[in-house]
Amino acid sequence: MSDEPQLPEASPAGPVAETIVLRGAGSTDGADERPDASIPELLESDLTPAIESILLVVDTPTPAVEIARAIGISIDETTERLRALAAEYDEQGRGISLREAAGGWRMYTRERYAPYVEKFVLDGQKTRLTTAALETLAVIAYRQPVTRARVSAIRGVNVDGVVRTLLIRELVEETGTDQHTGGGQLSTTSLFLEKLGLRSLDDLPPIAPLLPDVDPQMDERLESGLAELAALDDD
Amino acid sequence: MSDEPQLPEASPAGPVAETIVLRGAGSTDGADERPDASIPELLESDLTPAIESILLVVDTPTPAVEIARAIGISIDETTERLRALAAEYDEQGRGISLREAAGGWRMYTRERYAPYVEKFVLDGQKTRLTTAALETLAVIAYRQPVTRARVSAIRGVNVDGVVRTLLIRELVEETGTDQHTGGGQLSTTSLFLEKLGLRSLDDLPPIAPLLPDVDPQMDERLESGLAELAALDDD
Amino acid sequence: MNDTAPSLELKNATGLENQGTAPAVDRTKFTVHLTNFEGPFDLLLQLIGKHKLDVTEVALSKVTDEFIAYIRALGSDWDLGQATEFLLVAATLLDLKTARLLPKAQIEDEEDLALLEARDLLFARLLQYRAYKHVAGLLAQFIATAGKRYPRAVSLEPQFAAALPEVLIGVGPERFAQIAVRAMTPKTPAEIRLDHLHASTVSVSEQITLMRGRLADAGALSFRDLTDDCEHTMEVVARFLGLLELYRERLVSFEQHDALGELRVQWTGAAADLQAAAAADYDPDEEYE
Repeated sequence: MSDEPQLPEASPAGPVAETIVLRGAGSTDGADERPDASIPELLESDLTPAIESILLVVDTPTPAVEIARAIGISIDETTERLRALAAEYDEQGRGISLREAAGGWRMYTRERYAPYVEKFVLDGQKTRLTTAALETLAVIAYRQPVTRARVSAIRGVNVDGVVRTLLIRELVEETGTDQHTGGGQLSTTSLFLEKLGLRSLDDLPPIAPLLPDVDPQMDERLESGLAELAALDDD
Repeated sequence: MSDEPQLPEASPAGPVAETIVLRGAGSTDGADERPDASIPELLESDLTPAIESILLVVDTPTPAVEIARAIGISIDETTERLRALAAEYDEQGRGISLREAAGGWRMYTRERYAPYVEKFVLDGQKTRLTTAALETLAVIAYRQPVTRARVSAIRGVNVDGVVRTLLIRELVEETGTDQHTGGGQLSTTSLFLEKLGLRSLDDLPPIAPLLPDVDPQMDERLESGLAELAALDDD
Repeated sequence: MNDTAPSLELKNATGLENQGTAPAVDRTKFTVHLTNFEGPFDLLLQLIGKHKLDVTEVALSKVTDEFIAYIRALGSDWDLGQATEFLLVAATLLDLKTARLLPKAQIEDEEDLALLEARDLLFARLLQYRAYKHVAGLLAQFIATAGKRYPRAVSLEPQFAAALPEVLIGVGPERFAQIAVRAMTPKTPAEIRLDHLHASTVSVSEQITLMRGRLADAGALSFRDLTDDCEHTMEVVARFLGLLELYRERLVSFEQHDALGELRVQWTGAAADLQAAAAADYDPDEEYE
């Protein structure tokens, strides 16, 4: 993406640090970075508010690194401050909730005030996913990347229509091709993560204990055999 | 609209005030407001956070009366709480600044941090339009004036974020309101023509012959169907 | 778009009570409401759940009749893609059930092994499906919760908007027009239709009518003869199911000397000339569609 060099570690926060004047953003990583004389220096106590300011203009989950870069502090420190800010909002019971989702940070309204917020958010258009769509989404989420044929085999029904809906809603996307069958492979998107409020796929609830203990070889055979049957119409 | 009313848990804070149960939303300014029995009652300690939640999602300065109505308290109390919240932000030196301007209240970034916000905004900015933005712009150009909802329907996804970008870049503008739906209508600007090197919209290459021959009624049906699908509650 | 099978209600119209193998069915009790099942596994799970049974072999054989009844009750409304999977499951169920009717024998030959394997396969798929169904429920909860948190998404403050560099459209008018065409062309992602493969769903009842005639005329035919003219596997399957139906009505008998050997079908019903009259009274649609 950007070719900006990694930001150096900023001085660790401490009781004395209050008086330490940090370098202005961008001035540290020299070279291709313009001196940015226009950017004033930040006090230690300004760092979190500066992060808060940036969060206010964010309109998509934003990785800590992008915020770190704008302010000129390390990613670690930024992440630490983001976490502390999120905890502060929670403790103070603010109407704002700072959350990490889909690999980035973003401000959300606090759940409990949803009924009031909804009067201002123009979208009577929240559509619910059907059971079919949810089941299909679940299989794709846990098996990704996965072909339509395989999803069909697991659900026991043709999933083309449902997959199309999920594609249009940008909850899944086509990522590559299966090397054996040549079928298009499906994966979930980052919108999927944000819609579920998950930081990453690792946050998906574990499914393994629920799955039957099938001899893997047999599992392979059965799935390939069934995939053939179910793949009446896989592309 | 969701109908799950209950608040997860009462806020933990507060000594005595906790027991005071306020009237449910809408019950005070009567008349045009429906009773909204589905909306839970707010505790005294929830009022300011609820206001904060609303402020987080409003895009234009919002009059206190609208907030008062949504929450179900008096305008005076709302104004008082807005002022107190603004003062709290100032005292705590937060990155958020709450200001009354243009007859309403809105959250802004704190001036002091403007250079960092600006750096953040510029860093993330691409000088080229994304594919999504380009496609949306193309639809608006050929269908203008056109509502967001219709553009969404044609594109098959929510376009609010992309339209926001196009508005900011002054490639499109809001021109009037759709008489049927009341939705804001979008048109391209003279900057758009300039960027594309055209003297007027008449110079846009004709595309009618290239479009698939769709019976207009069918087109309508298709689009309303797609709109439903695309009606993600996404931003 | 939605692959949910239509909801249906079964009353005593399915003829289940005639099946010699089924336990005596209380006519007044046999009313089943199942709605919105999502395919054969879902149907099977719901049937098993309805009987408060474990997902075990016993359960499977108990619900076999109902499963078959459902398929029949769905009639000819559904597409082949759906029907195939249902039939596959039904065939396995029938197989298992048949095996249970026979005297318990040692696992001796390949056929028995194959049957056991088919059973394990069915269990595995059933449990696998149940696992995904379970997490799908969890995902729905996540979505519901996350849906109550509204993200901040507002316009950039004017001072920052003004600072933005000029944006490039990056394409000329001709290319722009092409993009417009692409954007406005209704999206129908690559879909391979099945229509050209099969003119219509194969109807078991039609196949029965056809076979009735042929068998009554010939007296006896081999299964091979009966299916010689089938163009699709589905027709063969439908004729096989049809024969089971005729057997249930005691209109045919079977004869098979060796395993996997030729299957002779003997007509035991009325003679051909009486068939016409009988067929006139017989309305297959009533029962099958």
